[in-house]
Amino acid sequence: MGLRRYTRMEYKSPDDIVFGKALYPVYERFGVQIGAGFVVPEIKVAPHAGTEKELKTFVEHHKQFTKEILDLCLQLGFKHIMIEQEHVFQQTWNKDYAYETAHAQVELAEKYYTEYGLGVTIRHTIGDIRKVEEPGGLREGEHARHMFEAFEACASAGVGDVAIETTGGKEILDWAVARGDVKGILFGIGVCGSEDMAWVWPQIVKIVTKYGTVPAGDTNCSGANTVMFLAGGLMDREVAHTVAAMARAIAGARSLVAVEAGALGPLKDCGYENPIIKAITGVPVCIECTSICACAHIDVMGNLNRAVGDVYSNESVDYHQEFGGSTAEVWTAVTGNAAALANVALQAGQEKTLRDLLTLSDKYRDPQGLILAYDNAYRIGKAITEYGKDPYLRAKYAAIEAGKIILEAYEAKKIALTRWELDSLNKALEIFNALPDDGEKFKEECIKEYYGKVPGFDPKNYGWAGK
Amino acid sequence: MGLRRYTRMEYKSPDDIVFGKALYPVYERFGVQIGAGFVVPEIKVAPHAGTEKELKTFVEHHKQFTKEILDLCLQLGFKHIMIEQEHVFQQTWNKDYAYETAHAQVELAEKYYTEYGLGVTIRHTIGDIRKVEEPGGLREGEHARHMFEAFEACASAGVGDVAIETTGGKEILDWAVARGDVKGILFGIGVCGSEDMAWVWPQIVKIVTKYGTVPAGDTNCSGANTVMFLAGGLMDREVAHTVAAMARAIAGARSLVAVEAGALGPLKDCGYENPIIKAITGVPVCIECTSICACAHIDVMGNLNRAVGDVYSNESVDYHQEFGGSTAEVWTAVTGNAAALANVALQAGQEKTLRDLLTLSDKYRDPQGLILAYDNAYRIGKAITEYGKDPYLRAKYAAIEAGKIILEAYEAKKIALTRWELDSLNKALEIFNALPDDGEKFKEECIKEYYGKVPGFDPKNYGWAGK
Amino acid sequence: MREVGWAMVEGILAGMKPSVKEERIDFGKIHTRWNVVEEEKKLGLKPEDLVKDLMPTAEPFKSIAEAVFKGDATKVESLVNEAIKKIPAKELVDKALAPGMQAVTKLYEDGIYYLPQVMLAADAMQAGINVLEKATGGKLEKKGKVVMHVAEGDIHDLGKNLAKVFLIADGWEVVDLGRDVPVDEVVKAVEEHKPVMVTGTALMTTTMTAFPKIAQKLVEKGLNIPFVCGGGAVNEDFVQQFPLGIIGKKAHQAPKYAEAAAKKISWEEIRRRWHEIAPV
Amino acid sequence: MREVGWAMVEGILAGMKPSVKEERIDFGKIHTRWNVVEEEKKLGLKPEDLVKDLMPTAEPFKSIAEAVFKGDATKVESLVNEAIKKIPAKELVDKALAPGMQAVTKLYEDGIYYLPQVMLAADAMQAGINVLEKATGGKLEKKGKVVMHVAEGDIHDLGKNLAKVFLIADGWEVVDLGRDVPVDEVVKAVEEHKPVMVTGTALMTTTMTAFPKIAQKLVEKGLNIPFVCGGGAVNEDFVQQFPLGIIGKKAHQAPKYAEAAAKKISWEEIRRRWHEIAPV
Ligand SMILES: [Zn+2]
Ligand SMILES: [Zn+2]
Ligand SMILES: [Zn+2]
Repeated sequence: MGLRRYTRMEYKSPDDIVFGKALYPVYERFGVQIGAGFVVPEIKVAPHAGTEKELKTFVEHHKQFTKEILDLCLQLGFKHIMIEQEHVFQQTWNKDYAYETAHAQVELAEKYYTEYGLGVTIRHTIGDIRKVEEPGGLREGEHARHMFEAFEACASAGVGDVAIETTGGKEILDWAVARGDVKGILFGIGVCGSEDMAWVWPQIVKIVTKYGTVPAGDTNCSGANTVMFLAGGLMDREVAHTVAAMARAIAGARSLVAVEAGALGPLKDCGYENPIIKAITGVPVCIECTSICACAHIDVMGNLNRAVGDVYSNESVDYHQEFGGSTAEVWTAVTGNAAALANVALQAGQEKTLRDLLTLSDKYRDPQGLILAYDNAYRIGKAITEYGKDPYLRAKYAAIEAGKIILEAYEAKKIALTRWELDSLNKALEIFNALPDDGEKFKEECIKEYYGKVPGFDPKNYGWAGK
Repeated sequence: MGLRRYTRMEYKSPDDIVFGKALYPVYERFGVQIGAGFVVPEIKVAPHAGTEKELKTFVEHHKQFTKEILDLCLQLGFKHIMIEQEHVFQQTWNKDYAYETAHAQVELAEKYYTEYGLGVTIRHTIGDIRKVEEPGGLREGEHARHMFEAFEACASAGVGDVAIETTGGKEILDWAVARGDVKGILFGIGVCGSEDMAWVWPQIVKIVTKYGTVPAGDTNCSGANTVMFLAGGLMDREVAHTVAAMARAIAGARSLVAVEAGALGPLKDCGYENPIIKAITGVPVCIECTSICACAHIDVMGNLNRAVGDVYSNESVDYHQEFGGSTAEVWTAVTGNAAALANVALQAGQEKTLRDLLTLSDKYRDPQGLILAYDNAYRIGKAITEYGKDPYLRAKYAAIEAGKIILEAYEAKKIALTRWELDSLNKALEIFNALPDDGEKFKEECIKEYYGKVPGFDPKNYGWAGK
Repeated sequence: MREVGWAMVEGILAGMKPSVKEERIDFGKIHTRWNVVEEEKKLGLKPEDLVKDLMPTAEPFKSIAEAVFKGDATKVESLVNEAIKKIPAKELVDKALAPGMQAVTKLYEDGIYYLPQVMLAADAMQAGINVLEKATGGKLEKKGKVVMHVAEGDIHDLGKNLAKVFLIADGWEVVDLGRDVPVDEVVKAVEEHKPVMVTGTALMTTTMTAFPKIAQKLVEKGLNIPFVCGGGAVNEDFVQQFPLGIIGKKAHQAPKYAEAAAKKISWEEIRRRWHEIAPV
Repeated sequence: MREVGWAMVEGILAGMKPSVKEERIDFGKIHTRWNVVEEEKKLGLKPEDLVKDLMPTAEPFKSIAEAVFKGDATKVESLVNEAIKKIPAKELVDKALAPGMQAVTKLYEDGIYYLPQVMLAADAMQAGINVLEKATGGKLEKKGKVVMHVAEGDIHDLGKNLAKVFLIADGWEVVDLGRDVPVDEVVKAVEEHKPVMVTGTALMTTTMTAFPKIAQKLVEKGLNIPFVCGGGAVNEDFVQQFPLGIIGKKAHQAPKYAEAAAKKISWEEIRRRWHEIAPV
């Protein structure tokens, strides 16, 4: 498959990992450096309902909020900005929607860069609109074709980078997470998800690099983020947060595949697995957490990911007006000021202190934060690289390592757990420890268990044609 | 007048001033300590349009978002919260609106405190609904009577503290700021504003202390905040930011009057003058800045006031829904996480490092931030206390000190200024330096200049009956 | 006074490089895991005791209901296979499968049980139903129909699928149109199946715009049934902008809405009183 | 290797207490004051040159216009006092006061002049108008009327007052109802004065709800004039929810809207094309 598997850590020590600095910085069009000693703020605006009806109003809407964002950067003295469009269905499905919106934004980026020197980069995140149930499935269906065409359209329009949130294994994950079935979670994210990425990503890299567009990354939105969303706050009763933490570790093993296929970063944000992948690869990452993305998602990880992020993102906000301005302006201001704090720390040589404070504000608030704290993320990274050549094994050992980290903290009385959280954790560890070390065997087992039972699951979608 | 004038600084060194710690902490009902080693998050929700039509729907609406806020605190593991209602007109005008909403919120606060131990305090900020143009004016008018009744209603309902944003001198300020007339700004905020507070505040303290409610503070919303709002971002051309900075220094001299009359803090947020008053008095303060209040107001001070704040506020947000939840939830999450970062720093003994990073992220971004940086705020405090007994003189020298601070930084090439900003600054300093040192003389001069010219200005409203 | 060398000073300085010592921090002063506090309050409660009144006492209903309650699909299957030989299918549903499921749902709604317990119980109940349908050679009587779909252009269907489980567990027949469903297809299905209500899920603002269109067409055809809308982008403000629209926040609300709809409570009243009819 | 004492070590340690050294920071890497960058681009421009075409060349118009341009009210007053002896009032307005004011407004809108310059020029122009009205014993002809108010329950009127200055400076007659104005009073004033447009300002969400009521009543009475709404709480989404509503973002837009209204451009069109008709 031509993937460069990671079998050792690029970072030699967890203490070397810090926001705004990556081992392999990325340079994008119009003066934006990522991971080169600065945190870059990122803003994502979801187009307001109705604007998508016609291409003209849709493009106008994109221009309007893009201009608002850039003007606000001037108003507040910001030096760089990343503007991301997460495609709505229409934008990926119709390549003219993709091209025209991207083109309009790229033109504005160039204008502000040329006239003022403001660093601006445009990211388009193509929608994974593929459907397991359509004829041809994930690989041969019409939606898959449109998806790749959208990558080409955006790259040819000159965007700085492209990203995606591939959905391989989603049908398994959805089924398993509601049932607390950790084996299904491992299979859905760690095996099906990784397999799908290994098919999708080399194609993306090939398409966009010929236009000079950076292939950025992939996040487990449909897996780890779904689990986190369902897990909710401390008082929710849908998914044990210990299990949610293990799902995220598994997602780290999965989303790594993008880098192995040639993605350069900044890695995409919403699955929260990036601290692990940055530790392994040294590639810059976009991150989000509640203090800067509450508009989209409120969680128990309020500040933590800011500790290692190179781009700070608001995840998504519906375009509308607030007292303070449009939501495009409000959330640019929020991420921009979070980035400013990080950048002062970098200039003052105090980045490690700030990193630790950001980390510790959530490290023991919840098991999910615990395993993402940079020192623990590093441990999970090590578990992954130890089995780096085998997507299944590395996902399994990532989960086990996450479990160990939580248990250690619990036993050291650093984190309190409910009985349910603890029982779920112990049960999961038991299950994981009993699994075979042979990936093929595990796959066979899972296909036998889930095929026919889980709606939409078909081994053919993952190239397992024999079934 | 029975005011305890400040003629020396309570803080002995600017370096002693830090977020979450005040020399004189305040304890409020239901387990909330302010300035006692913790930063407390604050949330303010503006009731959604239409809910005010009937008392019943209005109270229901308050209950609903208050419950959402408290539930979210449980979800995210927060330990304390301040919920503030800035009264809408109807709430101050009708004392049953004031009482019933306050009562409903106090009941919920008590419930969550009793059932879980969550620290909850309710603040009601009574609207200054007085009108200079009504019969009786600011002091004898019907609106003034209703205003004081609302204080009594809220205190009797058991709120933790009350606050207000008095509007004395607003008519002069509005007129002067649009014309860049710094003498008028000084007279409006520094003289009329202080005089009005000296009349209002002893009455507030008397009314609410008999119910055990804390008289908290007053901010120059109608003055310094108006100037800041009009001054806008870097590219705006309404008020030179150097002049806006001086207006804020003057507001420091003005809002101090509340403390002199017996306000205990946490001082009210939106005028941004609190770093100066905390330096002088050692009383805890509520603060806001763009990183946590962009919903209400976007400004060039993104993180700075967090350096010295004891309560972190979102200023105001219209109640509606976002992807992440209601705006009540979204902004509770934002201020709560900002507070969490501060509280980790306090526990780790790193509060001064974080304070400095927060400060430096905006200190040289704009003259307004520059003069509020805690070291400079301290200098302005010293100028104020040096002339502490004379509201006019202390306001004048506060402005001059602010001007000096900016000029020094400009000359040291630490801050860049446009010609307009520099010219406006130099012209203002010239004017201030030429003013008499006799307050009575200045007052006479201003009355002569503005009476008849500025709509609504009547010396009688400030007890200057002779005119 | 002891003398020290520069090497020692440098050692001290290295140790003094700005760093945060985790060990010195009292995290209890920064946050509280309130779920742990909450759980402690409930530690004395025994789930079985709390639902005793709901569970059957006579056999074979008792054993079947208990197997559903425990989410043991295999056991349910074998017990029902046995019982159907003597007892009518409807009676097995009403006296064994449904009560077992209801007990689990109640504990979930009371904040004692967790979602996986509900899902496994529902799976177990479904295993029983499958046996019965096979044995009787037809469909069992249901409370009524609900049409469900995910908006056109949207492929996220977890929310819909969870709600579907709750509906089926509560005895409703679900007509599942799947995801990425065009407006007219939804309208056609409602015309055809005459459900008590219809649901829609959308993650994106730009796909949820299908909902007002669906509502409009339903109203034009006189199909004034509640249209429960949920998913990431959908909020209360939005659903109140079109007729029939009702907010769906959590999957377990779905059967409550269906009950209300079946009782012919108007969509206007359900919208107004949703906090009461289907609390989250 | 030099030996050092503990006292010295302690001194070093004290200096090493975690602290941020401002002097070491390059703030140019953290932010840019873009207004300074912008100003540098325009440093070569001379304001007087940019408005040469607008300003009169013949006396006494030239001197009067220049005094308005400079915001010198005293000088305007004395020059107009002199000029009115020989020149009709209307001519002095059209050829001297108005051009001087227009020049300032243009420079402000082009991003060269600042608000105080506009306000002082407006004050100077007003001083001239006062002389003329006194001399002619009556009101000067205006372009038309605008009714202005601040919503009931709201006492913040700075925005309204700024817009009023721009309107007067542009030759409009303003009927200022003040602040805290009841709905019916606004409607009555519109009926009575027949303005080309009406404006409303509100800082609070709970006072801006008066605007749809006013709009409704105006429509009922057939008074279909633009209703420009502004102030802290008011946004575009809101004003589009009722007839007549148009967003007012900045004070200097007011005369542009009045011009459009006087040209009988419908409120619907002004709403749709506001970016173009009255750019901010
Ligand atoms: Zn996502
Ligand atoms: Zn205010
Ligand atoms: Zn919003």
